[in-house]
Amino acid sequence: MSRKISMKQAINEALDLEMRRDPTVIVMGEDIVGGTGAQGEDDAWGGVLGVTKGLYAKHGNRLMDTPLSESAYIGAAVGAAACGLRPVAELMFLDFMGVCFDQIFNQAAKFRYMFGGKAETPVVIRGMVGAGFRAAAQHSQMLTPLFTHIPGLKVVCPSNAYDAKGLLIQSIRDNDPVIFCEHKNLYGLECEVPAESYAIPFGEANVLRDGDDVTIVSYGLTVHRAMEAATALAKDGTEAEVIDLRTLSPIDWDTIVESVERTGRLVVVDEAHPRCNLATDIAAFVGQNAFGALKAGIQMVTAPHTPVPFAPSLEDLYVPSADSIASAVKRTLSPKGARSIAA
Amino acid sequence: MAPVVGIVANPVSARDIRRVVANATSLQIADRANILLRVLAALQACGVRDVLMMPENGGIRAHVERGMMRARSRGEDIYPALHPVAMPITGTVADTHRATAEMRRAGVSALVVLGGDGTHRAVAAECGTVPIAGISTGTNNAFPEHREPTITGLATGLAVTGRVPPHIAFTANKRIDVSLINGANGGAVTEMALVDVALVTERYIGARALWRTENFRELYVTFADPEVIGMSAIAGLLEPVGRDESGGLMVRLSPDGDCRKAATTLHAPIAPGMMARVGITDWRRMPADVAFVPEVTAGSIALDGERELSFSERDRLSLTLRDDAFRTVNVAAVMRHAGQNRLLTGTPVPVAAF
Amino acid sequence: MAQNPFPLGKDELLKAYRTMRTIREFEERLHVDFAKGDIPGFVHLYAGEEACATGIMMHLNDNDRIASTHRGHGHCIAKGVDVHAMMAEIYGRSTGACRGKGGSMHIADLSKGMMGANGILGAGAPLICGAALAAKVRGDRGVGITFVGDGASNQGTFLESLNLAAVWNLPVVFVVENNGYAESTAMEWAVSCDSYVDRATGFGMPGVTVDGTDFFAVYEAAGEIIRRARDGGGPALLECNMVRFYGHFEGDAQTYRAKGELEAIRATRDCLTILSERVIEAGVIGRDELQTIDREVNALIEDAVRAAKAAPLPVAEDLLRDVYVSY
Amino acid sequence: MLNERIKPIVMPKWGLSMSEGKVTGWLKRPGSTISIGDELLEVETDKITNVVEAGETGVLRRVLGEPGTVYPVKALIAVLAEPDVPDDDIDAFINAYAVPVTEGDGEADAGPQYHTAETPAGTIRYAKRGETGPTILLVHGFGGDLDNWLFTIDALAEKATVYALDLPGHGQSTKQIADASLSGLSKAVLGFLDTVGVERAHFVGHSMGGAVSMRTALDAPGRVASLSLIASAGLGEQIDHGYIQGFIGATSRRDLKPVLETLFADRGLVSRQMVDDLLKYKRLDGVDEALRALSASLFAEGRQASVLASGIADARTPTLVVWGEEDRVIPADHAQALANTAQVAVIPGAGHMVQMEAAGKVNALLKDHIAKAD
Repeated sequence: MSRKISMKQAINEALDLEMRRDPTVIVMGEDIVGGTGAQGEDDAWGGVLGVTKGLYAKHGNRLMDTPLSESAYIGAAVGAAACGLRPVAELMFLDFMGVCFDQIFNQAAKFRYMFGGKAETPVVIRGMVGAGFRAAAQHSQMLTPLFTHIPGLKVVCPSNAYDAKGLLIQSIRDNDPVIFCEHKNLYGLECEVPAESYAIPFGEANVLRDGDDVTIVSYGLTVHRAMEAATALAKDGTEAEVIDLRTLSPIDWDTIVESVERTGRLVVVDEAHPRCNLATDIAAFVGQNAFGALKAGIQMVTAPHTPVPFAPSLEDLYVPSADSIASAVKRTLSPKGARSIAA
Repeated sequence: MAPVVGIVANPVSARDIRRVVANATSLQIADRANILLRVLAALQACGVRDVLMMPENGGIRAHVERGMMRARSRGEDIYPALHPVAMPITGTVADTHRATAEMRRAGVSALVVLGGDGTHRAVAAECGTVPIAGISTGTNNAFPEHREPTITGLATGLAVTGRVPPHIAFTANKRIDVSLINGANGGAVTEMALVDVALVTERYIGARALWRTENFRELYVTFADPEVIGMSAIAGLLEPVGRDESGGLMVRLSPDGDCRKAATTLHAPIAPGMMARVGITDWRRMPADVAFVPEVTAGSIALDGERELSFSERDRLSLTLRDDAFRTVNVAAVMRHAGQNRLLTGTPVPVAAF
Repeated sequence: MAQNPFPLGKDELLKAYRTMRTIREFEERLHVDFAKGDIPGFVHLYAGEEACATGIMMHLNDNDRIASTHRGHGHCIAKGVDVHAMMAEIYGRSTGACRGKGGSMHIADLSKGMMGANGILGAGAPLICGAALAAKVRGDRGVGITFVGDGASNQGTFLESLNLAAVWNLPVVFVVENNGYAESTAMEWAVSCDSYVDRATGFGMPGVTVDGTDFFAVYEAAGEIIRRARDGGGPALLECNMVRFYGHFEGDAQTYRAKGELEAIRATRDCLTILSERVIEAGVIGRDELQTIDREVNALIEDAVRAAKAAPLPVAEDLLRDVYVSY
Repeated sequence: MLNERIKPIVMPKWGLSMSEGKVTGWLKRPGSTISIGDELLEVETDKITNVVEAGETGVLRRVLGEPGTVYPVKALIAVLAEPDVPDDDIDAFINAYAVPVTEGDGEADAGPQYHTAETPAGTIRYAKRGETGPTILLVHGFGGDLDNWLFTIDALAEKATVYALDLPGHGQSTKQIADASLSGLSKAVLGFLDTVGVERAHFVGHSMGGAVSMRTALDAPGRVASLSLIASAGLGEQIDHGYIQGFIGATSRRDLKPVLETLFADRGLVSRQMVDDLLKYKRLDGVDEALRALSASLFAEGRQASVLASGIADARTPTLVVWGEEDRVIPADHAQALANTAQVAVIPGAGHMVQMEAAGKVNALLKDHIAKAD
């Protein structure tokens, strides 16, 4: 049965289904149950934004509140994964990885290689990313490029409830460490989601819209901005192909390159800061592997090289907008844009 | 010349396995330092201006010096000068022996000891006639009395400054001398215990602390106080013997800890938080200056709760209790005397000499 | 032969001695071969500390997990990792325990419950909390032991792990191998509370200090602590005071040590000497029996070095292998 | 009265979830004379692109649907009328035309159109359309679901009660297949009919669903009023093994799209949405196992395991056989297996999904066959 649920519900459902299917799946994090040891209700919070609400009632102690000690419990999740469990650790805001990055990139990511292929670390670290929540500089970042830089990590960033459920289930079943990035401004977005379990394989981008004039590649929240831009552009007769990467590591190079080979134009949209991000990565890859197909210079639309500001008037300028994406598309279509490739 | 007091504070007491097997206390280093500061303040208040201290690198001295520095920076003059004994630090019991001997040679009037039975035993081995003021920071703590250290410091200060006459201030203590002559090479080892000597049949030293009773065969105690913790409690619960009486008690336990073979079964608190059922074969008084040869022919010897020596069938072991072996500050008597004579009022009543 | 007064049978005593001797021989050999330039990278030697790893590991089975440190050879050997595979790994050979991809600081054998030496100080502590959590979830009575030096005991992640283990009541034993030096910096200076038992107490768990050069002291205390953890009694900390015969790493001139310090600890605190004299004196094991073991261990190490030197190096394809299970 | 001579052409409703469609191009010019079955225009939905065929005759007097524009279902997109109907009347008709509100609101009426039945084989999803006339059961093929009858179900429901189900392992029915043989599937279908209280039905089976229908006709002849076999399995050994393997193995759009193109004569009919929907189905837990079990049982080593043609020829069940001439999955000449006992129609320009590609023709054949058999 398929019905409309939000991305938040979809994530909850994925955790529920996988915990039912596999007794080695455990879920831990700060306040993911909420109220542990306090006098009030059990399951008081279910996560700061209620993503895990209700799972404690179904799975009891397999949901574990942790002390506010990211280094310890993320490390414990990694250690437990290396010992046969499939832990899903919630790192509330992925900005917090600053205090536990060692456990992610020096431990989890390296075990398999460093131990000569003899280790598996099926841990999922999920948490919120992205701006637009008026949460300012330390709770709003899109730090995905830091993760994609690390060999051994898989990085996932869904843009909708259907993908979130299938990708989280795949993340849990996957035998490698996965960083699962949830854009907090997408939690409420609803779409059709089957009630059953399903897994979406990694490395398969989703083509949300076909078009022959320009390829727009993005992930997470900005996928929706890209779709808005594409709809607006269609009114002027420009048909944009919109690609939602879904997983950033592995990344679906083939779909990107095939599309660019057809459209000859590429706009990459990334909510991360402009240096060494997914946009630059994809632009470089296309430049190296599909240069001949390009009819215009590649355009990148990213957040600025600033921390995320607090004031709503500034934060609204921070995240790439549909207008900025449409403008970028227009630049690739302008004679000047076309000349830039020849120069 | 103002009297000088020596301080031996053991940073590694109360660290043994009994914290795991019996929830025993572990007094933190910072607390030990605070105890010392309280003692120092009391000594200063009594007119003691110089204190010698055993050097250690377990952190006590650093904390104490920090506390004294903070007081000075606030303009307070509440502590005597603290002088570490110049000696290398090994981090072992040898430090206590060495420091005690150095302080005795330096002519200290009393030794304040922070530690458990083991630390006190090490000090008693070297202190000669210098009286000991014991403060319990260890686990077994049968020997040092439990008391707020400020009071101990105060009593020590009053005693060493001569404001309480020596016959009231100091009291005599017993000990058991252990003599072990090696059957192979004729070498002799002499050791001592302040409270108890326990003979067990296992012959390894291991984690030192004694908390199992199944291999426990013989117990010799200088006093048998039913109020104290440790192996000596066994004796105390069979036949109390006071610290000030002559002689001690000897107890034989049933082989293999089998209570069915025993004449008596006893429940005793053999370690903090640890009640054990032990089978008792028999017990008898242990008069002073009579050498006892144990029935156990091979095993190890726990002195004041810690396994220290092992012996075999070839070795010759004997135990002798000594009355009047060393002196301690009688805190209770000193404080009673101070009260009766209003020593701490503005116009003290003249000391009454008996 | 005299009655055995020890808490281990003769075979177990011989095994303990063999383990300690193997570690010593392994490290002494590395010391020599490293100086010759035969070994790439850098190595941290466990020589002098053998009683600690051995006294603890004698209580463990393959189902129990350990997380080691940069100074991990001793832990590996005591946990049963194959000496040939270790030596080959240190020589960077494809026959190594990690196929030459890890080296001295990352030797692991998960099948033996050895979760890896670790180049990141203190990192093993949270990992072992996870291993212990896995054991607890499975209910298989497994325990997790993490080793940390006095230096890395100041890492926040170690302290967080003490708290987590206590809060979750995990079957974890935190072993602080206190050899007095954080690299070159004295423990007395660098550890503010001065006592690991105090640290443990601060996190609501018991702490015990033993003489880490005395195999029997470590063995007995570890036995109690591990049994307690196995039975659900929760975590505890074991501080082993011990000595490091070599520098922080090979090539360390150890100018921070006092004059005569090394000579003194080698003369008075050599755990192998202490153990062998104890068992010989008790009449349980003859000196000749130990010498036989010495010869066998010598041959084993010799063979491991020979085999490692003869083993193939990893090839170009290996560079890209085993980053992921699937990608 | 004049209005009765004015025949509106409206945006069709294909399938239960369709709420709007885009006119992609007109195949007839204004002024053309139109016969029944003539291809008028192409409409693209998010699921499929297809041709709208004329259901009436007349002259194409007005073309209102602009190419590239999306219209709600039932929106007026053209007007047919005889030449003698005055232009003013037609304009008046157009001005007065209002899109029926309830019909056009896809969400409101799509919901109840799907039902589930708890059957001995597990939960079965089905759709039921129409209330009168004979009972018809639509049985889809391997990897399909009841939406394969997108262009069929409403057409047949005009004069019949039509059930379409998702077989076990398919669509939104249970993914557990207890018995992956034709008999097993046949039992599941009969169990479904028992549950919904249908004793006897006209079976319309596509591909593997045709073989299931034949099996049912042989095992429980009393319950099968007639057989309509569309590109059916079970009439010969050949089958495109590459298609079966490709369908099972594909996990991405890139892999699946060319496989699905095998199903149609016109590859352009495979929309992105069709591929996405099938991928979503294939990702569900249990589907891969179900498809592999069916494939191993029915199409092992690239041959059909069961050929039921002679049995059906011997049975007296009225049978229609329909095939797309360009079927690349099961060859159209399999139709000839029943040439002597059944009505056989091979439709040019259509592939394996002939009921979608030539919906008008197939629907007419089905209506005719069922009416005769009933």
